[in-house]
Amino acid sequence: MTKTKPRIGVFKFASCDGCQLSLLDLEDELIALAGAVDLAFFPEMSSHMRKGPYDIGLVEGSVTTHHDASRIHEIRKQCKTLVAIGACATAGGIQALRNWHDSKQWVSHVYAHPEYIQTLGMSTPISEHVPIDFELRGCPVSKHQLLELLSATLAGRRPNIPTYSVCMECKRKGNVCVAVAQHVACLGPATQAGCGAICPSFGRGCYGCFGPAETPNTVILADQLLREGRAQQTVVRDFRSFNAWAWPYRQASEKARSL
Amino acid sequence: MIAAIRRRGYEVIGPQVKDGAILYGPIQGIDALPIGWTSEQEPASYRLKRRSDAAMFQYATGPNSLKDFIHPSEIKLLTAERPEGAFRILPNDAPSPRYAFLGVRACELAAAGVQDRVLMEGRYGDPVYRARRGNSIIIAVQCTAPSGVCFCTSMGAGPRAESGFDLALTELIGAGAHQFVVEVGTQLGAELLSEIEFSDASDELRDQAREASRAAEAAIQRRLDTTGLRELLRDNFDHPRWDDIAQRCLACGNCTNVCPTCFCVTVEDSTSVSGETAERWRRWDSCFTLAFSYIHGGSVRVSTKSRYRQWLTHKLSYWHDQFGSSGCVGCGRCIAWCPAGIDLTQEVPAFRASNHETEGKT
Amino acid sequence: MSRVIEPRKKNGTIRVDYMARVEGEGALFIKLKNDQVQDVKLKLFEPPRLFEALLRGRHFSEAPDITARICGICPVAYQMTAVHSIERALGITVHPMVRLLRRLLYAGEWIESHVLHMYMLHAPDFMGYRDFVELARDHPAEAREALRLKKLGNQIMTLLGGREIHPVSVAVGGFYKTPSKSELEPLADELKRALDIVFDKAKFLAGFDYPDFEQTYEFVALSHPSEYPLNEGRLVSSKGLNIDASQYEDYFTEHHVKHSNALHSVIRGRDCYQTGPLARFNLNYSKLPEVARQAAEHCGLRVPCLNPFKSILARAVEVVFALQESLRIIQIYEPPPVPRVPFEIRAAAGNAITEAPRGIQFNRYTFDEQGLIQSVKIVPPTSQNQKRIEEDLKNFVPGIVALPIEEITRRCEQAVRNYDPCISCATHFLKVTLERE
Amino acid sequence: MTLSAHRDALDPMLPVAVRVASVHRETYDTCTVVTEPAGGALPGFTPGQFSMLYHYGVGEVPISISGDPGVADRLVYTIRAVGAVSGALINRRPGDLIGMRGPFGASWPVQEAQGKDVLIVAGGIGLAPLRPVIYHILRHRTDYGRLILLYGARSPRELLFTKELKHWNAQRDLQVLTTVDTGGGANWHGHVGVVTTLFDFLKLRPERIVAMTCGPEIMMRFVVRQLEAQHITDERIYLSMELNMKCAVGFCGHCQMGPYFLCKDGTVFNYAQMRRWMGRREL
Ligand SMILES: Cc1cc2nc3c(=O)[nH]c(=O)nc-3n(C[C@H](O)[C@H](O)[C@H](O)COP(=O)(O)OP(=O)(O)OC[C@H]3O[C@@H](n4cnc5c(N)ncnc54)[C@H](O)[C@@H]3O)c2cc1C
Ligand code: SF4
Ligand code: SF4
Ligand code: SF4
Repeated sequence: MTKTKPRIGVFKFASCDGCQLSLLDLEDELIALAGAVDLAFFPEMSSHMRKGPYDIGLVEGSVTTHHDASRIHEIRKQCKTLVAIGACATAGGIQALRNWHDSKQWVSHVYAHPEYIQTLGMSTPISEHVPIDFELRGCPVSKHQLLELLSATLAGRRPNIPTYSVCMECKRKGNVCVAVAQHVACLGPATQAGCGAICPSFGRGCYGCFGPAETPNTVILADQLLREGRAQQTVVRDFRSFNAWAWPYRQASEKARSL
Repeated sequence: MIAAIRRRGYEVIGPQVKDGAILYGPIQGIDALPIGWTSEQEPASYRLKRRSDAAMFQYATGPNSLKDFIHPSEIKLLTAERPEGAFRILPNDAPSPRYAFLGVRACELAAAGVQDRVLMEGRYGDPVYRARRGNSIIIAVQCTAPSGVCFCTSMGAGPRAESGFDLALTELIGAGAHQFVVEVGTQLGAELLSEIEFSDASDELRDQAREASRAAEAAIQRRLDTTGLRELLRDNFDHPRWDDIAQRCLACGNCTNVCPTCFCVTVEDSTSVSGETAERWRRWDSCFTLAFSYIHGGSVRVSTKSRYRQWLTHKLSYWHDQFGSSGCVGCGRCIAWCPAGIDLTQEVPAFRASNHETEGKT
Repeated sequence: MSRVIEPRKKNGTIRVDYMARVEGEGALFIKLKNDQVQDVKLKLFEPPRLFEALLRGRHFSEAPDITARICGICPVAYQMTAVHSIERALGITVHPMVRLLRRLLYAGEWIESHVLHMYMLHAPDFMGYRDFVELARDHPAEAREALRLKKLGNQIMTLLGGREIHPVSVAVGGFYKTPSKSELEPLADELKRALDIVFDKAKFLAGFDYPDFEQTYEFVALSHPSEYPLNEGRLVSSKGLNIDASQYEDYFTEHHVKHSNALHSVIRGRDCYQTGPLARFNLNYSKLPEVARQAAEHCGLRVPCLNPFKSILARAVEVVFALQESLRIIQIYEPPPVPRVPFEIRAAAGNAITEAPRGIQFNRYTFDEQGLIQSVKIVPPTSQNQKRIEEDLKNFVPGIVALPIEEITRRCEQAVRNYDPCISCATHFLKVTLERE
Repeated sequence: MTLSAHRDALDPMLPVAVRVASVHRETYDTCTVVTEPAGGALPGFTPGQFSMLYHYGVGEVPISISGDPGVADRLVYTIRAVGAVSGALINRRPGDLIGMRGPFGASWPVQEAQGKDVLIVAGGIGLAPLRPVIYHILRHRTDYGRLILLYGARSPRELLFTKELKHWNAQRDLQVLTTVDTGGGANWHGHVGVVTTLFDFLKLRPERIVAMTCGPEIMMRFVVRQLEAQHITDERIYLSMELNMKCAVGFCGHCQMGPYFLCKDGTVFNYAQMRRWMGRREL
């Protein structure tokens, strides 16, 4: 059975490039991957950029400009399966903090000539613009999950990408819970697994870079943190980082703020 | 003693201080033990504390248990290869580790007994569990320092271990004397003991050991009334308390992971990029995950309420139907390690206080 | 995406609308008149993410995590510069072992980032490939070794920081957790192996055909009395600059130009300058360990090297340095008593410069008595090199103007890549537009 | 039980390879896959048991055995493609290998039903696990009284085993009534309505009936109601339940329904066992 190799396109929006770099960080699998798929459009790696359509589109980054807001529609048309990779693409990224502010003022804070800068007032996830087929979470995505998604797609199986909490992975790893044993704030119970519970393994609380876990319990967690005596503004900031604009995190930060 | 066990080709798993807790892990020698340490435990809180003496075993159980070793959190079950079209299944026949557990408490032995019934004594046996369990040596230490979350006395699981060990020690620290009273449980235990220096314990020492256990028993304040518990939870399926708990429960799955009797797993099949090899892994699962009850079209237990209810009712009620005992040994781990501090010994009485039987309603 | 080439003899425009093999989004625009370059613009249109603004009101302890997200290729550079600025503000001195571990983490990033650029982004230019996959097909053994070397850099970062991109361990005052000696030791064998084969690799790179192109540069780099610079040192230049980080803003200034979302940085009263591997190599040659100097010799790289195309060789030398430094650290490491030193929070301001793989990065932080950030300034290397890249092109194009336009375009891109421009950092991808009038 | 003692010693999580002998399309999304041994013999089974079928690299799912228990060395499965694994399985071709564990689970009450009238009520793919009962009774026809099959599907194009249904119906001692939930369309001249509406056409002798039902849970609940209305006792009503299953041997915990593990205590239960549990939301 000879199959034609699926064509993959990698597209960038407002981002740090870290998520697509994860592909190049697959040192052990990169050559096999390039054998199994056709990396038809991946400018960060190749100047051989070919036109669509693509079987799988991996989109990194959030939408922050008018041009990008229309470009994502073009990309959607070109891709059979569209996967949003990373917190920027799935939730708007850290740059979505502007969504609570007047971004004009922010631009002028960074640039001497704000009039040269074209940007929208909001940083929004890909799914707010076009329908997406799958989300890979994380800031950055886990390269193992990225590989799992591609391998599963090639084999026609469901990827093993769980949506439960970081706690599940943390416990499997045999970590000692940092929230209980060190009384540090940890977003693990409300954050989706996938990273391998890195932060608790390093003795610190999870800061939520994989975004909300399957059944939102962020408000309960925010309440819990406040009950433990964490300052209100700190709890607001806890939920306002790389996935700040993801709805359950937003709910939690707004609830904490409104108290 | 540790050396004697290691000579026999066992890996010694004993208590040690790591990352702010006393937990089981491989140890090379006696100085790895939590000498002079104990813990203070409350709902959602575990704190290491210094003691004024050089006690080795004066602490209550930590976050992990024998389960972490005999029912491992992740294990590869098989590898499949596909050389041209056909495929071959290769079992994972990595040799099973031989563990010697040191410091095991009565509640942990009871918990291992519960897991034995699930994974070994039914119609099918889990070969992974069977091999690891069968291969292990157990050196229990009678619990003389229960914590604030312990309620083994209510569950008939402690604090004193009467069987299930090869050797059992009671640590006695008196003025100037640091002694261990040893009970022999098996022939293997007797052989191990013969390889070290010991002398017959005086009646007085024996009394002291028994007294230490009695004191531990008295120190355990937490209670869970088990009368009619099986029916109570089963028949209060629609009790409003479940909704109340759901307002506090994070559904994170910590309680199931730390519980020494929780055994649920999931099975994940995966493939390499080239598709030439495939693997099957088994991982601890939890009734708190959505995927746990997924059938085509959606999950059965969507609400947090239904998932907490499944957990508690399984533990305290269905378990009796399934395995002839409670699924809880009163170790208190789920209380201490729940980040939200949900405490089953506080929840259960609420069901008793207002019994809303659902019996008959369908 | 589109590469629009409008060949008109003598006059015209070269446009590379979307430059590949660079990190981020940029374009290149070159306007020619009678074979003379009229205008060169390196446009960085990566959408701005406004980090300096979003950091205001955050606690300084969050700065290492947040600023890492400016760039997925050199997150450690941001983390390091941020913690150094904050520690300088608060007068925190870290444990010497923590200092070493930070050097190790940074060395890991240098290895990863340099190998990525040398083999995956830049070497294809020299060898006439469109990408690393093509290179790997013809040179499988080289490719395998490159990947293995890159992986080693990533392993160092993962070991110290949990993952290669946006590591999680860096904290003000030290680390959230420091490794045990036995955790680091397994890296030593792989490092030794890498050092054993690295001369061969250097030869492979030295064998490339380098354009004959030299420029007079003002090289700017950190300089430390006893070490090849990573985290610390005074800022020096080949034209006599010698300042502390705190004086940076007195000497350097940034212009916001219309065609770019990045700010152009220049030395006040002078002009553009070059920072990065070539600058460091030229200014700090004597601090290189013996093995790195031998590697330089092996590939014929001598001080001063004024050919920007040879920056790939300077990177190779720096990889050797980073490998050797990593090995040295692993061998002398003993875990510090606590992973991070305690400190008191107060209102303060501080700044620091560290050497990112692509060159110096400057940060200035001010925060209030609760530690909430009031203002931040971040000057990443690519924006500092941006003007210099344009200058290089202005001078490079006349020498190749007789070539077919596709070839001019290709070479211009190659010249831009000499700087390994990280556009995500500079804020922002590359289009080459060459216009002839 | 078809599981010999020595199986215990084997790893119950390890599939054996079996060969696809043939694949027959039943409906647009359902196929019957016949498997044969690929070295060694296939185990026997009793009606109602299921296997865990593994597709290389895609995964493993529980599938009931739908073939004739009287035929040795063939295990037959009728699979509806709803997702990745089921979809991959029906695309296998003769000669391909698939992995199999089992058979597992309890049997329909074919012993208890001897001498009684058997009423089978099936919905959709639920007919697959019940087909072995029909085969068994037809093979041992004189051991049983009347045999009635009520079968419903959502639409005519979803009816399984249509040729066999006709063939069975042609037999004097087997009553087959078929219905579709909706529409029907031009080519459908049969009954329209949910399967329970077929009860109107029946005259049952309640004391002689053993009922077996399989289909969506909601359907089974209505069937039970009908049967109760006809005074058929809980102990004579059998149903087959379905929940997520990862191991089929009682280790994974996923298939728990109240006090039961569907995989080892069922999946066939009588209604006396299920009465308390069926219909509890989010049980
Ligand atoms: C005892 C039993 C017998 C069955 N017999 C048949 C049969 O004869 N014919 C038939 O077509 N179907 C049968 N099913 C249903 C069949 O198992 C599911 O349709 C199948 O698991 C769907 O898997 P998938 O990967 O194709 O779909 P997905 O929706 O992608 O499912 C993903 C995973 O969830 C689990 N899962 C999903 N749905 C179910 C389900 N209904 N039951 C158990 N696990 C599920 C599986 O592990 C599956 O791999 C039976 C189920 C059970 C429990
Ligand atoms: S999600 Fe994080 S790692 Fe990925 S591109 Fe955005 S900022 Fe970078
Ligand atoms: S623990 Fe949390 S913050 Fe840390 S890497 Fe994992 S998901 Fe991200
Ligand atoms: S339910 Fe809680 S107290 Fe009971 S055994 Fe499990 S962890 Fe221990």
